[in-house]
Amino acid sequence: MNGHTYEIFLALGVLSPFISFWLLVFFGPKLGKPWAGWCAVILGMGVPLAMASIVLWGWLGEDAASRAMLTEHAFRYHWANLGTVSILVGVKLDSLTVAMYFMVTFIAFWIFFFSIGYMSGHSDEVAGKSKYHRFFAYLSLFAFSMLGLVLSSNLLFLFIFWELVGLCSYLLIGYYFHERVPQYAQMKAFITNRVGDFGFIIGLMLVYFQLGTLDLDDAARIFAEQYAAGTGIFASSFTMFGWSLATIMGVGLFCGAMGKSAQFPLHVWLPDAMAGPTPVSALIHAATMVAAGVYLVARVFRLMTPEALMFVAAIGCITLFLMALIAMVQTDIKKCLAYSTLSQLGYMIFGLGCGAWIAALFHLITHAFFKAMLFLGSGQVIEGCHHEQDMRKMGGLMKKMPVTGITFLVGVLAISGFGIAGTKIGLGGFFSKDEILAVAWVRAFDWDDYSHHEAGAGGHHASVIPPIPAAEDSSNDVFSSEKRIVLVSDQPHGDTHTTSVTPHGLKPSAHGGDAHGRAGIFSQTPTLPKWMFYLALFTAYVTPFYMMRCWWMTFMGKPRDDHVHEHAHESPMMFVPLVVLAIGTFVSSYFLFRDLIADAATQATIAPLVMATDGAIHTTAINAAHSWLIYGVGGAFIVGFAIAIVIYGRGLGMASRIKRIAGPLHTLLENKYYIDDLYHLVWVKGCMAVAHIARFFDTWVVDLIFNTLAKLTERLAAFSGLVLDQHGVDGIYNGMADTAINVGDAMRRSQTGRIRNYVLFAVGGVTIIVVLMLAYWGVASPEQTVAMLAP
Amino acid sequence: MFRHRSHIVTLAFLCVVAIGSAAFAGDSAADVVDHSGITHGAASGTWMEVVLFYMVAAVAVISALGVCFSKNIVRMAVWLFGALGSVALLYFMLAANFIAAIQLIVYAGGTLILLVFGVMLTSKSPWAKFEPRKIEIWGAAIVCGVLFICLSLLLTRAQFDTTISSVSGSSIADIGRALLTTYLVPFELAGVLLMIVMVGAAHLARQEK
Amino acid sequence: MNILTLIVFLPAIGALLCLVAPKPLIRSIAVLASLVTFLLSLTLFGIYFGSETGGSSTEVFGSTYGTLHHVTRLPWITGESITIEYFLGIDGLGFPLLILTTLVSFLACLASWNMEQWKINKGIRAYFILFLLLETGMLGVFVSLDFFLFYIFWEVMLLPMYFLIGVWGGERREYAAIKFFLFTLAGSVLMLVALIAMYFYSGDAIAQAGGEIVSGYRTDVTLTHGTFDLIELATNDTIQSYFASPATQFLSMKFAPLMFMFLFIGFAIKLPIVPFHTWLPDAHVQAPTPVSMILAGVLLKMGGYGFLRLCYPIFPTGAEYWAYALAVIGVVSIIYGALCAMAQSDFKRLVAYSSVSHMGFVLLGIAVMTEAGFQGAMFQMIAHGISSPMCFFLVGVIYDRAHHREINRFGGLWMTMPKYGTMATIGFFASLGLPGLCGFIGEIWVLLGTFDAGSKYPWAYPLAIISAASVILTAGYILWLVRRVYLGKEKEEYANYSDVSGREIFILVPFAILALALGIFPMQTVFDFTNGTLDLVLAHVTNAISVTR
Amino acid sequence: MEHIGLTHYLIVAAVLFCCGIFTMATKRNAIGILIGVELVLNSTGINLVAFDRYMGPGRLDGQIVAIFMIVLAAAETALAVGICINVYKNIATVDVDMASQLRG
Repeated sequence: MNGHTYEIFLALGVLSPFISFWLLVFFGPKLGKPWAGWCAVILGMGVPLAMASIVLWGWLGEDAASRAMLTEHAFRYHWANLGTVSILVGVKLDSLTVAMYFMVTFIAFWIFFFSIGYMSGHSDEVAGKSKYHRFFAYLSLFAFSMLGLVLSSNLLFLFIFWELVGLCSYLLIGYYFHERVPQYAQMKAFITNRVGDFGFIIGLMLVYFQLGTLDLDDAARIFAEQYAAGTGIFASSFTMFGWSLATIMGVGLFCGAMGKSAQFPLHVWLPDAMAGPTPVSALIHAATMVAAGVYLVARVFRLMTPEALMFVAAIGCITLFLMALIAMVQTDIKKCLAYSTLSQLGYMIFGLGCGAWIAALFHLITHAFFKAMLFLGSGQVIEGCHHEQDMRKMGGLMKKMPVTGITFLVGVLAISGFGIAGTKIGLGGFFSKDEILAVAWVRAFDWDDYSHHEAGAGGHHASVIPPIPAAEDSSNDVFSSEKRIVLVSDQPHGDTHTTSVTPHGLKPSAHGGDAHGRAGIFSQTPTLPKWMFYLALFTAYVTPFYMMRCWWMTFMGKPRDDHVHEHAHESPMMFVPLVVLAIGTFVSSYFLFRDLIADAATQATIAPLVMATDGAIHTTAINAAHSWLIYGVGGAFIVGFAIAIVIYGRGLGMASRIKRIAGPLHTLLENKYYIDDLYHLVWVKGCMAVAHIARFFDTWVVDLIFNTLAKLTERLAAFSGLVLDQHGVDGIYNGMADTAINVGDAMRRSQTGRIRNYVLFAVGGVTIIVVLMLAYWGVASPEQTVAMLAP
Repeated sequence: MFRHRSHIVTLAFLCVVAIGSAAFAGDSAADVVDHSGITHGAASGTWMEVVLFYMVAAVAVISALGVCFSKNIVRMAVWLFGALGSVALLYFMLAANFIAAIQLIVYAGGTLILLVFGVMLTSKSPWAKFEPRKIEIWGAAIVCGVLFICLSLLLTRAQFDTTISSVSGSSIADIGRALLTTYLVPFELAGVLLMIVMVGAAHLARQEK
Repeated sequence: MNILTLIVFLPAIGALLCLVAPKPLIRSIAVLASLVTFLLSLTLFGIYFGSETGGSSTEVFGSTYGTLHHVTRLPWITGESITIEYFLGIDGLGFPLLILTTLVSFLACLASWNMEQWKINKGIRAYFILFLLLETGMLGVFVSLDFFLFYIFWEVMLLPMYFLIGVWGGERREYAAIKFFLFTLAGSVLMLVALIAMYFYSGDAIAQAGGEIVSGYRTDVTLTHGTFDLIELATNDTIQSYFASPATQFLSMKFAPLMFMFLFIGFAIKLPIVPFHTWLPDAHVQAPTPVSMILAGVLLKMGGYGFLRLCYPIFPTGAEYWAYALAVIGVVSIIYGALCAMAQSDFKRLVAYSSVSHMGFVLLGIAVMTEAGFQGAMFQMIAHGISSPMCFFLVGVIYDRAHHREINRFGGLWMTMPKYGTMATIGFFASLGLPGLCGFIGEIWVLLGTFDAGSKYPWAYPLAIISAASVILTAGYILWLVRRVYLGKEKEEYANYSDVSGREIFILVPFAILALALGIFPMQTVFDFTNGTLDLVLAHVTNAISVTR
Repeated sequence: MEHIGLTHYLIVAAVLFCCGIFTMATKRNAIGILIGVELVLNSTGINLVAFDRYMGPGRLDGQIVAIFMIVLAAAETALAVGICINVYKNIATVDVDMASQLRG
């Protein structure tokens, strides 16, 4: 394939669900059940999947040079002018896009398929009325937005689709909008995301203003140039919280990711979002949309400074740890999965923060497969158990739902990092998560030596790269070295003078740097605080525990609720996707995706300030770390499983005893550290209070001022018109007459007809006379008094 | 002003004082009568006289105030009795024994009884009260207060050309003589007046047919 | 006959027809008149695509400010030292607003169709006559380029509005109408002062320059005395330098900042911005639905148009002088309006306060004087001209059925009226600024433009960030509104309400389509028609400022 | 110790007078008003006798007038009480405010 074929196929894949959306909006009710669903499956996701497959097939056939060529010459549409900056829209065509695109379409297709089964019962009813077509219309819109997000070559468009997936999430969480919980959950989701978007917009503003473009590649190029020349964003001396402007830009963009990927402290919406239908939880809130935040960080990796990445790592680390702990105490099967999703997203973000670009995105992909499967499994369970979500009422479902139980177990194994150290046998997390940990270890413990060694080596950059055989030393690493060496030259217009791996944190020729520039870069990427590594490592032991707990409580043991147990069944329409995704989990762990991502890393992590650490994973240090860690972490799942089975193997008795012992801790976890309550108190209540103050101010101050002015004017008019004229001029004449009457009236009033009043008047008169006498004479002198009294 | 038990105790105390002082006054009056031609009393005042005056004056003033501020008509009458009695004592101290006697007989003995009868005959309940308006009370208080202050000022600053007669002119014989000579016409007129009043009162009070 | 004249006075002719037409025909005549006006105004697109200019950007917009199309110039009142012209013309400033006016008027006229069902249905004849006169007034404002004529149209528009609110309004209509009238009139008075002052001072400028100068943009014309020509006042160097000179004083204050402020207050009241906004909620709440649509859709835009046509080109130094204050007021309007909206329980009041918030973006965008800011402000005006009439009509639809506007009493309307619910979602999400719908572009353009201004005004950074926070507040109040009104359980009270009728759909759909179109293709729908002139205005302004410096 | 002089008696009389006036002015009970009148008359009596004592040596004018005063007071009281009783018969109260049939 050549020319713009790839882009056209990809764009068609985006357009198709959009058409499906409008079809369902207008003709959905006519199509009815289940044809509206099939419309969405075929047009909404089938076509994109087909396109994705074609593109993937073609892309795998391209060699590195032609891939670079295609990326370079991708078509750009002139959408609008933002001030003087042209906004060009197009397809960001690289291996990451292709991989993500395929992953999204593949998973979404099977979830759409699953949805038909899920919605065939009464799940499509909103307050008793079927809203079947609406559900699939939203799904189609989501497919459109999500694929658009993946394809966008422009930050502004990324943001637009970003908001659209948020809207779809909003609409789908609130699908059962007649109930209160989804209503609040959908609002919470949207508004929390908006908080993140606030940061995103600030990041956008900085990108636009400082880099003068919103195109991802251009922005990265200009960023590198500005760094080299010390101009633009690097010329600013502005700092906030000790961050430079460039760091703020990165952190701002990351804030958007924090909202979408539900990172602490904006994680609160995701567990609540489980109020939506289960396929939605699987598609949006586990596999695709929440991963968009990770995808964003991966895309803007080149705009991140070491400080910004450190912030990213810290947030990811906090999230993965805190959320895993909460997951341990959840009893709602979907909530438990939601918290595990949060924790895994934390791993991805943490990985990116550490510089484990490839590992993080690889984890994104594997996680998408097994988490979607887990959610669909839970959907199967919930649907089978008559919408019972409490795991305490389940148990012993293995016999009734064997396919679900087994696929669920596959998911549990994958997320727990099941694998046999020293062999290539393993599942999902065994490869991806452990790789993140390996990178983190190097960053935390081995970094100084490593970077100094690199810096000290000097010379031409090619020479500092450890020879390939060094990578092969770690032959017990699951990835054979050939698989890893998929990286092409980082030279922009690559004459492929080297096929070896280069550290992708730099691009010497781009800014005329050499070993010195490189040394500067390495020294700027600081050592990772050790607590981060320990937290991540500890969580690797927690994960298997809560996942096994979840599985065991649901499928093993004795049935705890007969009613639920009797109803349990599974339908083929729903377990086919489960099986497919289980196979997908296997396949994604081994084939295809990691290569693609590693390929993409060449271009996507060329950053002037940081390097994707795992771009250099072939170096001895990391390989050694990985091979060493594999024994430590590789066994984690055994420990976790063992504890879970010991505790839950015989019902819930032991669990409740532990709960009693760890009372306050349990309460804290059960209440999610009271963060939700705190937010409600501070933000929701606070905001409403301010709003009411504003309203009060508006009514009683602003409006009052104008009304008072009006009143005053009115009074002034009344004064001049009534008082001055009628009462003043006219009043003189009327006044004379009135006075006469009033005086008479007043006189009359004194004639009360009561004797005692008359007495008082008389005496009062006398008193007045006496007073007057005294006043006239002063206090009478003796002589005068005598004279007065003399006969 | 005086209410309930404290009020009655006060009243009893005042009565005792009044009677006691009346006894002293009686003595001094007797003195005057006995040693006619020699003036005792105020002019030749002993400390006893001063003390006596203040006691009697106090009784008079307190009784008058009691009349003012009593809400109840019966109590007013009782206070009035105190006032009349103490005035009678003052008459004694002024060496006007006859007047004092008449005061006691006619006022305290007759008029007051008449008033009490009036009270008894005209009220369903002797404790009935009719409240005046506030403004009337304040008006009256102000007028009376101002009047009293002015009068006091006038009286304390006035220099009266007082000459105490060395001869007692207040014997009953003298009075009788004066009434039947110098004041004969008023005396007769008073008699006529009394008769008219008697007839009128009888007419007014007779039973309606 | 000049097409602009025709467009402006066609509604007035319709009003005349209504005066004599038999009663059953009145409505049809009014709708027809506004429809024909709308269609006629569409022919103006010929400027951009037709053979007249060939359509290239420079040819359409010219290379300097003052390139006009469809110009009509007739001496109207002439005397010894006075020339008032009947001067109409159109450029990138007036054009989009003209189209918006004719469109919104037509749809609002259609929204008046069910007038018999209103509680107050007196005087159908008077209503439509006043309505059409109002349209004439509004159109006149956007096309007249002689200040005197502008002022007359400005006042002409005022009176029908007063009656439309005062006669056909809600319970407190008299209060609202008089408030509207007095506020606007207070602004007009200042504008009148500026009008007279500008005329005499331009005369002084010419006298100082020797009594005869060549016109700023018409080579074959000389000026001998003061002028009302808005383009002349902006482009004539003699007049401009005289106006900008610090030595030129009025009431012993610098002329340019003072005149700028006079005009600004006049327009700001109309926009409206805090603290001159309080007439708006009252007027909206009391006005009947179609009048609210006009009010929100067109009248508010006159303020923004006034800034761009009068304040900035004629007094660039004044703009520089006040920039900070204006931007702060803009930001205050944004945040304050949003907060006030959040606390409202009256449906219409909420939408009215959201207008205050949205119009704050217009002021902010203009105040910072960057390309993106100007473009965003203009786009925001158009976008708000589409989303807010739609929102008001949505309120009107439910008000016609429920006869109350208490937000808390509604609920589950999406269940009851699915089509209405869908339309409402589009309308309110457009208002929220959801990407893909029209509200987003204006806001993000203004925000980015404000941030862009940071290089010349350091205060622009914090302002941009504060106003960016409004995205959260906006989402808060709109979503809360949507939740309370449209989501939730179906209520007994409203269970038997009919869904939107064909007529209502016909009104809502154009708005919805435009909201989408503007959001997806901002360039083809708005920017292509306005940016040329806006950039010229900005170039003129910045040039004048740098010269003065 | 000071002498007890004319002024002392006059002040006592002034107190009684003022109290009498106050009583007359504030009581709505007809008998109460009468009592006030009695107080006023008594204060007059004190004045008469005191002046007689201190300023008219050898003359009895003051005392004689005092006798007439007492007579008048007795007569007035008798008559007034009679009237009161009659009023009471007619309007069943001695509240003077109620006796307003003659009011124009």
